[in-house]
Order: sequence, then structure tokens, then C-alpha cells
Amino acid sequence: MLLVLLLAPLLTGFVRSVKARLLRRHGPPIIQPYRDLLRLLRKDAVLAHNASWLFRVAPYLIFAATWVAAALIPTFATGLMFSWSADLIAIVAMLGSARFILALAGMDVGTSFGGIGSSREAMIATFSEPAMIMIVFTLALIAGSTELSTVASFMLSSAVGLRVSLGLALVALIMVAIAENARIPVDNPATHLELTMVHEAMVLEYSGRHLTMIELSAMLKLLLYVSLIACVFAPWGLAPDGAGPIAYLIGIAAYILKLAIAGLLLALFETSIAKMRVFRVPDFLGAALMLGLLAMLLRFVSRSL
Amino acid sequence: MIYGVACVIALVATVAALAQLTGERSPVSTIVLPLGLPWVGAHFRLDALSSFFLVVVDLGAAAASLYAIGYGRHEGEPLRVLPFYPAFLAAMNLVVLASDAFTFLVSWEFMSLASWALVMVRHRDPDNRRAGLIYIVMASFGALCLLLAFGLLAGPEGGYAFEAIRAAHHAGPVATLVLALVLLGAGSKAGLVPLHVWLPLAHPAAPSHVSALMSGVMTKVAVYGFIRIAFDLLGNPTWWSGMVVLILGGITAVVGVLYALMQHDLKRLLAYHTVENIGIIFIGLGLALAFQANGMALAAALALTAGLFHVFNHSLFKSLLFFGSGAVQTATGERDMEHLGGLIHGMPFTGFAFLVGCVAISALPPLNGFVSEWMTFQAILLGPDVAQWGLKFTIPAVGALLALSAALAAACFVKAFGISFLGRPRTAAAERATEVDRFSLASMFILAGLCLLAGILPGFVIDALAPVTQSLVQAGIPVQGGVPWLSIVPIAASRSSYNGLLVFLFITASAWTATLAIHRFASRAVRRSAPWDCGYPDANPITQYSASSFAQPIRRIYGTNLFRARERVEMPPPGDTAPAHFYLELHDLIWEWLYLPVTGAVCLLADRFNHLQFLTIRRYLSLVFLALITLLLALAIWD
Amino acid sequence: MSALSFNPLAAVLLIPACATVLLAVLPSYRLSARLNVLASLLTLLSAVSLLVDRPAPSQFLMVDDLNVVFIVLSTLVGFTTSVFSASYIAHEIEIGRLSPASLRFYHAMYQVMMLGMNLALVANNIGLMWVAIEIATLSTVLMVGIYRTPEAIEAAWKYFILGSVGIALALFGTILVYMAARPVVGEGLDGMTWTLLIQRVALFDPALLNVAFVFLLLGYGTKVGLTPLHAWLPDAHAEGPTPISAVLSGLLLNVALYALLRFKILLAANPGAIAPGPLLVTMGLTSLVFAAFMLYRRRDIKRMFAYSSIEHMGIIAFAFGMGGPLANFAGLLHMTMHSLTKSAIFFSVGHISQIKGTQKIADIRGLTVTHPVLGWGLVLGVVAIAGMPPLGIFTSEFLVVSSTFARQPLLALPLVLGLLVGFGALFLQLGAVAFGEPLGSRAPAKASHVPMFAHLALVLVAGIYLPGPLVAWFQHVARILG
Amino acid sequence: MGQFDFDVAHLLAGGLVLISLTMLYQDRLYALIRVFALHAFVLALSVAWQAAIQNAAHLYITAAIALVFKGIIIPVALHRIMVRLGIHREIETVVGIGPTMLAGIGLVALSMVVMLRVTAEADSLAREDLAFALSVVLLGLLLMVTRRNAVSLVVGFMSLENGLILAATGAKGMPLVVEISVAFSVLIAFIVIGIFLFQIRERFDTVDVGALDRFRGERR
Repeated sequence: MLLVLLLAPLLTGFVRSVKARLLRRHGPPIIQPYRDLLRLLRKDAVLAHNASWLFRVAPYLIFAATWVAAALIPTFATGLMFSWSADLIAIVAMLGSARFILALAGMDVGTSFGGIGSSREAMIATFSEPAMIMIVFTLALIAGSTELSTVASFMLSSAVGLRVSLGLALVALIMVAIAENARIPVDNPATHLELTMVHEAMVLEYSGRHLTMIELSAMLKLLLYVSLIACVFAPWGLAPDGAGPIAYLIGIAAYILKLAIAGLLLALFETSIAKMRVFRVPDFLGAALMLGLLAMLLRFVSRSL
Repeated sequence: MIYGVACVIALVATVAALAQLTGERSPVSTIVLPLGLPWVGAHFRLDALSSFFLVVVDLGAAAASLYAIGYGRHEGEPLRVLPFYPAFLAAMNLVVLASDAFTFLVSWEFMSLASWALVMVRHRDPDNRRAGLIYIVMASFGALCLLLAFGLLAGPEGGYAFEAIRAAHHAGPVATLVLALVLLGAGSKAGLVPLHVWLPLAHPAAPSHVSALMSGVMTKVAVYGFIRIAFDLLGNPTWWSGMVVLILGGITAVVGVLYALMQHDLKRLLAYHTVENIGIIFIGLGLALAFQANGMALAAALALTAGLFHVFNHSLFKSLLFFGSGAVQTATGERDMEHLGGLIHGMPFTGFAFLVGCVAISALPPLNGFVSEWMTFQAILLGPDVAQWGLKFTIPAVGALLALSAALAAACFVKAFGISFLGRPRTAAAERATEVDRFSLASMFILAGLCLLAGILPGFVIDALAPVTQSLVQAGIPVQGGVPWLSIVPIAASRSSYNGLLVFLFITASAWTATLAIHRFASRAVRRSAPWDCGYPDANPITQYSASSFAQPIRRIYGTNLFRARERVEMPPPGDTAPAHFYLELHDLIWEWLYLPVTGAVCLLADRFNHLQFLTIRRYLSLVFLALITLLLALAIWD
Repeated sequence: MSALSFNPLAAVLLIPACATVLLAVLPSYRLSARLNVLASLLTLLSAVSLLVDRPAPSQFLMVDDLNVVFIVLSTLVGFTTSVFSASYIAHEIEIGRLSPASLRFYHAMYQVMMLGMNLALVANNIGLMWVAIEIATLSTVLMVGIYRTPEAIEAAWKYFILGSVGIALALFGTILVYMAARPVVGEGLDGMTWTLLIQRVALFDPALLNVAFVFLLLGYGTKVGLTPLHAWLPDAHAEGPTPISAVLSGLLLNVALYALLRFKILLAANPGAIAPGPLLVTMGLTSLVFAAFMLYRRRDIKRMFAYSSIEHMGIIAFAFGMGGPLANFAGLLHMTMHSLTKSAIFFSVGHISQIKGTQKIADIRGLTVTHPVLGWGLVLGVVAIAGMPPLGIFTSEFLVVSSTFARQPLLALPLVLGLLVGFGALFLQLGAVAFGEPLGSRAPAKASHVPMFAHLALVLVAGIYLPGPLVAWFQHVARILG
Repeated sequence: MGQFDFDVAHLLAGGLVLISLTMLYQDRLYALIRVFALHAFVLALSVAWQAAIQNAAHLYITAAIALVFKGIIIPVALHRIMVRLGIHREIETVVGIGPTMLAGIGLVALSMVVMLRVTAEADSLAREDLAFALSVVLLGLLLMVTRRNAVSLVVGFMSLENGLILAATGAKGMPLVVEISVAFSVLIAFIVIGIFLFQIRERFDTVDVGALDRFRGERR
């Protein structure tokens, strides 16, 4: 659990720095996010006059939900101790909880920005969540389980060939991941231009330690999705249950490598594409939803695709 | 006073039913009273299914009565509520207990009648009268459908007792027709699309504790009716019946929640959500039918358990939410969300309870709504094993609809809670709102606690449901009581499991850890300041995001076809100080395409026939004469 | 009377006859109202005693299982209506709508009508039955026109003309039955004596019986108010004094129906004759559906309930037409329940229209606010008449619909459609009348609520619990009806 | 019963049908009333003949009633009413005379078809008699529904009733015939008095619905 917590800002920092490099900027160092977080921690929290208790509790709850969800994803080894306490559907739903609270928090102060952010976030969620569930279904149907550990070990085994439905699910999952993490082209994590914000609009009123929590959970979420993709579609190097310390070490190394590759790809993708209008987003995510549905349908009607 | 007594009685009944459901005693007890149809008698039977629904009904009733002890004091005309309230409760209990067609229908209709009287409490509002009319007509339609179904089941000899019906073998077209009629009958009461139209009108019209009962409990009684007839009395389902139920359930879920998103009347929004949840329940039931037709008893048991669990859950959080909306109404006199806002400051406890309800109904862990939806998903995942191609396509599609409706529900409750409780007060009434009485609060907190308990300890509920599924689909999912750490494992541990308790503990623990860590290491200072306003200070709370603006993105995406939503903005030319206008047009296509033609036809025929009131004597005589000639001619030709 | 041994059958007829004479002579309307009540009570008591002690059939009179139901019912409703009438008429005198002289006439006619109806019920001779129904009709015609307003006279006139034609047709049918019976039973009174006819009916000429039934159906059907013979009924109900509306709906229709049933039994017992069922079913369904639609556009509250009576007569005719033990039982039950409920509704409506000074639905609003007792009484009555449980009509409708659907699914469809359409109309109008912002006079009601609630209580009890003996008896009658 | 008895009865009954048809043909009220008087007269003859051949003395009373009441009093009274009310002499027929006559002939045919099915068990006199009586009844009804004013309504009703009396007397040994004819006379008297007292002529027989509404208390 602590591992993901520590790694998350690193990934974000890595992506940012790669992006800067790609734009031929110098860019901040990779560890800049850690500094940001620490700085924020030291600052006073500024609250709006009419912020309620919900506003103050929300960051911790969001953080907790995201953290637990992230901790439940196998990073370098299958067979986590408590992996049976929540399966993939539950993980998706926990992220949903976090988003739910975040959206509420965005509306708490009663500014238009918060409302705009929450409303758009909710709209995006209505696509990304079903798409995610579809992907989960596809995986579950292939692996015969919604337990992530089981899925991962199944993927490791040789029983999986190349399958159309898996490919569809992968594409869909990447699209969902992009949307969920407020990356370009759905949202721009770096912008503060009001009309285009989604995620940032919701957290506009946060400051100080509260913002730390929110930022940290956003980073965690990015890590979560990357590890999820890695664990399901590139499970190589995952240490099996009860393996020796060497296997774990290999697992950790493979994991970090995977993260690096993913971060690189993400940065590449983001620099090469423009942000789309908010009302184009449904088309983008609708495509993800359709891909997920198609993948699942294929699985339903045929066992070999 | 009446509420207090009702509360105690309902509690006793709950405990008794619970004991019956979980206890060691013989699972079925029967009693026949010499009432009702004389040669049949009034049969009452308490089996596992009845016991479960008794728990649901009486738990809801107890909570509502407790709530009403406080809420009822604000009632303007208590005499219009008090006589009907106990009657309504009694009728719902009787429906669940009845074991012959006549008693069942009497209780069923009496339930409609009593609730109609309660809907008509605020009769001075013409909208409520209209709601009452539509409600009672739809209820009567449903009851007539059930009546026809029972007529078929009982046969021309009139074997109305459920034992006799169970003993008879029903197959072929009769079974088909019965199923269709039951879907119409129970479905119209439960609020299946497109028979739901009365529901969002009638539920909000009643006083809030009654709304809670109607939404949280009465619709469940309708579900009971469906289960009783489709699973118990009819038996041997066909696969396509499962498919029909599935499709209806899926459509109901999505359409219900989309309608809910378009509402800005808090209680109506909740009522549309009832429609959605009924859809989810029916998805579970449809899956159970489909699996049963394929001989997959275990899967059927899982699906049925999921549906029943959702019945239980929905009764909890929907009652809770209606209580919350009632509290809001008491405090502010408003149901329109556009006139609310910032209530969390004046009513923190109500706000908290309402939030719990919102999270629960949005199917978010670690509360109970998630568990039942999770189980439904698990059941869907067993879908590829069915044999029929129709089902193979339907089940995943319905799964997608279910997922969609869950996400939309979350969006909807962000809106409901965010607009009414958060933000700044939009009216003076909302600003002045204060906390409601302690009975109401106690009732809400009890329900919220139950939501949490059912969410983190679902295993107990599932075990309690085992006898029900055992009796209906001859299988139960594995006993959950023995699974370590109190998690639930519907099929096998390797396949899927969920542990609400651990998730809850984890989240709490990490939230505490984070809080402690932050508070230890970080600055604890808090500064209050004005929110960021882009440099344009606006004091007017009306400029906040409103309910309809919140729904705008979703409305644009989903509503353009479904509601034929049209927006129009009129901007004054630059320099003109006239206000800009925003027009929004929404159409209820189901109402316009299905119900308006019917009412139009009735009106047209009524007008046509009405000419016959104004004929002359000679013309009336001509009618008599024509009748005579016709009959004589018939006589001459006959033979 | 006391010198002779008490003969309830004679009492049922003689009490109204004597009362007629007395009432025609007595000038004081208070006294005569009381006397009217007393006479009706005595008639009721002797009718009840018929239940226990049943005289053997004579050449003209008889009591059997079938008609004793009707007798008790009609004397009961006659009695409660007379109680209601006493308070109703007092008000009419106060506002000067009726003069004491016309009241004398009214009370006398009331007893004449009771005499006619009782006679029709106990007649063992189809000719005598015809005459009795004729008497009952004529007396009600006179009472319908008693207000002397153009509307009332028009209603009475329409009733009279249509009734007369109906009577004529019924007579023709009666003659035909006699013609059919004559070769078998013999000439003279025997050829019209019911108890003899039913024994030998299998030997009658079926073709003649068929024609006879057509005429009887149309003749007595006019009295029953079956569509398209119903035209007199709404106006007569709407324009006459309300007690008369109550007895028209509660009694006269039943008596005419009773006559139809008698002949239906006759026909059913003849193997060669057409089955009378389909005819009754057709006319019943037509009436039901037609009246259901007519309910929507009604502006006059009494006329609306008159149409509701047509609707229910349609259901009853349908039930008897379907035949079979269940449907017949349901028909009998429905008839009883309808009589009680509909007269209760008219009791309530009568007081309401007196208080509000109007019968226009548009002018009556929010009754449950201004007059809770009357208003809720009306609500309860309408709920009952619409066929909601736990009131008695639900039981019979339950039986009719479910048994029909099991036997003839296609016939059940128009039945259900009609029920639903009528249901909607009733609740539409009820919502307007009983609820909403009150309109019109709020003067307290000087009303006798007892008859109304007594009826409704009976209906309520019947909806929950039907006593065993009653059921056995109904079942027996249902078997007779075939 | 001899052939001759049968022939006479047959002839008289047939005559009644013929006169009924003639009444349909009339387009003037005076003429209609006169024809009706003839109708009643023939009925009286027929009833008397039946009384003679059945040896039923009470039927003579019926015959007398028919002759005196319907043959004389009512026509005179109606005549008076017409004069008093100034009803125009023309009869407003709803459909033309021609179609009415055709319909009338059709009705006669119908009643023959219906009645002659009756098995020969019933004696032939009764059969034929009934067929004629039915024709008269139907024609009476037709007369009622094809004329617009109250007087022809009464005339139609009375001719219908004549058909009933014909049937009743033809039924051998039928009891209560006299009572019935008395009852009907009372009925008719009521109608006539009603017309006279309440001046009902065409008031309720207009197609102007607006005028009707006023009387029915039913506003649209």
C-alpha cells in the first residue's frame, strides 16, 4: 500500500517531465510533485465562507477510497493478502465513490465553476463507468473470475491466446483511463481556463492540506489505471503467490519498467493530440463503451473470440 | 398516537417475521378463516417468501411510523391521513400473507385504495387530484390484469386457493398469457416502464412518510406479487419469459433514471428513482427466470437473491431519502430543488442521513446498494452458459444497461444532494431552514445505520434469503455465515468475492490515517475567505449552478431523442438591458405516444356516444324498434 | 289480520295496499311520512318472516328461493328509502318545491309502487306479473313528474312512452308464452301459472318460445335499462325526487330483471329453444361499455349515477347470460350489492343536491371539506360502486371477470374494458365533486345518515364476510338459474 | 272449428294488417284518425267473432271497449286536441311514404317468416292469427317512429295495442284479456290526457339540440 503511495507522484512527475522534454522545454524534475505536495501541506487551508463539513471531510474520503482501490491491484505480485475482499467491480465502484464525493465537494461552495466541473464529471462518468464495467465483464468472462489476482494469473498462464475481445477491451480500457484521469484530450490537467476545466474546476476551492489529499488521490488514480492495464494486459514478471524474494524483486523491477513505459506512452499521446470540446467527449467515451460492449458480446456468443 | 401504536405493531411484526425467516420452526404456517369467498375461505400462509417480504414491509412501516410521530405534527388535515394510514399498512401485510386469489386481490386493491386516499390528502391542488386519478385508474388496470391472470390460473371451476393453483399444471398459451398479464398487473403497480406514469405523480403527492411507504414498500409488494405468481404459482418458466422480463427491467432502469435526472422536484426525482430500482430488481428476477428455464438452479438462486436483496436495500434507502425530502419540506416548505440549497448548514443531521441514502442508492461501496448490484453483475457473468441465442444477446446488453443506469444514478444523486443541500441557499426559506424533530431524525438515522450494516455485513442477509430461494428455485447459494472475515462468495472463492466489512474498515482506516498524518505533520490552520469568483463578485445565489444546468450535459446527450429536449436562448442585443431568456422544452414521449392517444380515444368515444343523450323520443323509439327488428331477423335467419 | 292466522305473503301485499288508502286520505305530511316508514317497516318484517315460513304456491301467488331474495331486498331498500324520504321530503316542503297535496299523492304512490313490485315478485302467474310491473311503472312515472318542471315532465313523458312500448312488447311476449304453453298445459289460468309452466316447458314449441323471449327481452329489458332501450332511465333518475331515483335503481330495475330471469329459466329448460345466454351477454356488454363511456360527459350528478346503474345492470345481465354456478352466483350477489350501494349513493346525492341547491357536477366541489359525513359517504359509495374492495361489489366482479376469462377469454376483454373505462369516469367525477377547493353552500346538512351508512355497512360486511346460509341459498338459486 | 270460422277470422285479421298499412300511407292527420277508427272497428269485429266462436262471453266486453273507446271516444278527443292545439294538418314524416310502405311490407314478411316457423302443433288459426298480430304490432311501431308529432304517436301506439288485443283474443282461453284491454285503455287515456294537459305537440320532437338542452339541464 505504501509502495503505491510513494510511486504515484513519481509517475505523475515522470509524465510531466517527459511531456516537457517532448515539447523541448526543460521541465521540472521528476520529483517535483513531491515538493509540491509538501509545500501544500505546509500552507494554511483556505475555506470559503459557506463551506460545510462535507467540504472538509471530502478530501480524506476521496483519498482513502482511491488508496484502498489502488492497493487492491496487484502491482508486482499476485495473491495479495486481502485481494478477495474486493474484486474488479468493487474497485471500479470504489473509484465511483471517490468521484461521487468529489463531485459533491465541487458543489459545496456554490460557485459556478464547481457546478460546471461536477456536472461534466458526472456526465463523463455516465460513460466511463459502464465502459469500465463492460471491460471488467470481458475480462471476467475470459478468466472466469472477477478477482483481479485470478485474472492476472490466468493471463500469465498459457491458456490465453490472442483474442479479438481482449484487444477491444484493451483499447476501451485505455480510453477510459485517459478520461478518468482527466488527461488530454478529455481534460487538460494543466489548464485553469474555466470553460474547459472538468477536474480542476471541481477542486478550484481547495487549498492547503486538502488540496494535497486531492492531488495525491489524482496521482494515485493515474497509477492505479496504469497498474491495472499492466497487470491485466502485460502481466509478465508478476510474482506468483508465495514465491521467493527474488521473484518479488523481479516483479518490482518489471513493475517500475512497465510504469515508465506507460508514462512515456501517455506523454507521447498527450503531446500529439489536441483537447476536444466537452460535448465531443461523449463520442469519445461512447466509442469506448461500444468497444467494451462489443468485446463482451463476442465473449458471450463465442468462447474462442 | 396512532403512529406510535402502528410503529410498535410493525416492529413486533418485523421481529416475528424475522424469527419465522431465520428461526428453526417449521417454515410454513397456514391459516384459513371463513371470510372472503365462502366456499374458498380466506387463506393466509406464512412461508419463507412471505416472511421476507413481511420483514421488508414492516421494517419500512415501523420506520415510517416512527418518522411520522414527528412529521405528522405538521400535517394540516390529520384526519385525512390518520384513518387511512393503518389501513394501508394492514393491506400491505395482508397482500403478503394472502394465500388465495380472492384475499390477495382484495388486499391488493385495498392497498391501492388506502394509498389513493392518502395521495388525495392534499386534494386542493389540482395536480394532486390528477395524480390521484391516474394512480387509481392505473391501479385498477393492474388489478384487473391480475384478476384475469387469476381467472386463468383458477380455471372455470374457480379453484382460487393458491394450493389448488399450485397443484394444477399450467403450460402452453395459458402460462404465456398469465405471465403477460402478471407483468402488466404487478408491473403497473411496481412501475415498470411504460406502465410507470402514475408513480412519479402519485408518490410525491402524498405526505412524505406515505411517499416513503409507497415507494419503498408498496412497490415491493408488487414485486412480491410478481414473484409469487411467476415463480411460485406458475412454475416452469420458459426462457423467453426471462428475456422479456430482462428487457423490460433494463429499459425501466435506464429510462427511470434518465427521467429522474430531468426532474427538479426532489420527491418526484426520488419517485423516478424508484422506477429505476424496480428495473434493477426485475433484471434480477428476469435472470432468475432465464437461468431456471435452463436448469441452472444455482445461477437462478444467485440472481433471485440479488433481486430480493435489492428489494430489501431499496426499501431501506428509498424510505430514508423520502424521509429526508419530507424533512426538507417541513423545514422549508419547498420540494423544488431550484429553491433550495445550502441546507447542510441548517440541517446537518438530515444532510448526513440523506447523504448516506444517496451513496447507498448510487450503488457505491461500502453501502448496501452496491452489494445487491454487485450480485446482479455476478449473475450476469454466469450468462454465457445459457443455451438460447436470444438470451445470449440480451443478458450482456442488459448488463450494459444496468451499468449505465448505475452511473446515471450516481450523477443524479450528485445533483439531488448537491443542489438541495450544498451550495448557497437560493431562497430565504432555504436559508432559514432548521433541523427537524428528533423522531424524524431517529428514524432516518436508524435507516442509515441499517443501510450501512446491510452493506458491510451482507452475508447475514443473504443467508436469511436462502430459504426463499430454496423454496422458489430449489437451490440456494452457499451459506455465507462460514466464510472467513464475513465476506460474501456467491459461487466460489476463486470466482468472485466481496467483503463490505473489510472495504469499510480499510477506507475508514486509511481516511483516519491520512487525517491523523496530515494533522500531525501539516499546517492545521484554517482561514475563511470568499470563494474564487474570477474577479466578478456576485452576491446573488441564483447564479449558482441549478438543477437543470447540472443536468444539461446529460440532457443534451441522452435527452435529445428520448425527451425531444430542445433548448433555446434569447439574448438581448448588446446594449439592451433586457434579461436574456433560456427556454427548455421537454417531452414525455411515453406519455405523449402511449397514454394521450388512449385518453384521446376515450374522450372521443365519450363525445360520440354523448350525442345519444340528446335524441328525441321518436329516435329512442327507433332504437327500440331497430333492436326488435334485428333480433327478429336474427331469429328468422338462425336455424 | 290478527284474527286470522298471520299470513306473511298476504301481508307483503296488503300492508302497502292499506297504506296507500290511508296515505291518500291523511292530510298531514309529517304523519304520513311516518306512516310511510311504518308501513315499509311492517312490509319488511313480513317479508323477512317469509324466509322462515314459506307458504305453498297458490294459483296466483308463490314464494320460492329465487323471489324471496328479491322480496327481502326490495322491502329492505323500500324501508330505508322511506326513512331517507322522510327527511328529504321535509326539506322539499321547506323550500316549497312540493306542496302538501302533492306530497299526499307522493306517499300514496310510494306505497302503490311497493305494492306493484311486491306483487310482481310473488306472482305465480306471468300475466299477473306483467300487470304488477305495469302498476309499479305507472306509479313511478307519476312520481318522476311530481315536480311539474318542464324537465321533470319531459322525463316522465319519455319514461312513460318508452315504458308503455316496453310493456306492450312484454305483453306480446307473455301472450306468446301462453300460446306455447296452451297445447301442453291446457287453457285458462293454468297456461300462465309459473309453477305449472316450468314443469312442462320441455314440451313447448321452441320456435314460439324463441319469439316470445325476444319480445320479453326487449319489453322487460326496457325496464331493466339495457342499452339501447335505456333512454328513459337517466332522465327519470335525474328529474324525479331522489328517493324515487333510489328505488328506481335499487328496486324497479331488479324487479324487471327478475321477470327476465324467470323467462330465462323457462327457456333454458327447453332443449329446442335458443340459448338465452348469448342475447343477455350481448346486451349486457353493450350496456356496460356504452354506459361507461357515457359517464364521462355527464354534467348532472344524478344522471351520472343513473348511467352507472345502466352499467351495472349490464354487468348483471352479462353474468346471468354467462350462466354457470359461479357467474349466476356473482350475478345475484352483484344485484344485491348494487341495489344497496346505488340507493346509498342516491341518499347521499339527494342531501347534497338539496344543500347545494343544484345537481350540476360543476357546481359541487370539495364535499369532503364542507360536509365530511355526506362527502365521505359519497366517496365510500362511489368506491363501492366502482368495484373496489373490501366492499361487496368487488366480490361479484371478481367472480364474473375471473370465471368469464377462464371460459371465454374474448368476452372478458370488452367486459374489462368497460369496467376500466367506467372506473376512470367515476373517479374522475368523484375527484371533482368530493375533493378540491369547496364551492357552493356550506350550510350544515340536516340529513338522516342512517340509511346510507346502514346500506354501506351491509355492503362492507358482504365484501368481507358472506354468511354461510346466505351463500348456500344463493348457490341454490344459482343452480336453478342454470 | 269449422273452415268458415277460420276464414272469417283470417279475413278480419288480414284486414287489420291492410288497414295498418293504409295508416302508414296517410299523410294527413284527419285521415289518419279516420283510418284508425276503422282499424278499431275491424278489431272490434274480429274480437267479437272470436268471442262467438270460442263461446267466451267476456270477450264481448273487450270488443265493446274497442269499439266505443278506441273507435269513437279517442278519435273524437284527438280531433278536439288537434283543433285546440292548432296542429297543422300535414304529418311530418321522417322518411317518405314510399320507403315507409316498403318497410311496412318488409315487416309483414318478416313477421310471417318468424311466425310460420312455429310447428303445426299450434293450430293453424293461432299461427296465422299470431302472424297477423305481429305484423300489426310491428307496423304500429313503424308508424310511431316514422311520424314526428304526438298525435300520430298515440295513433301508432294504439294500433300496436290493437295488435296485442288481436293476439290475446286469438289465443284460445287466454285469461285476463279483458283486464289487459282495460289496462291499456287507461294507459292510452293517460297519454291523451298527457298530450292535452302538457300541450305536448312537437316540443320535444325537434332536432334542435340547443332547445333540448334547456329542458334536460345538461349544458354542453
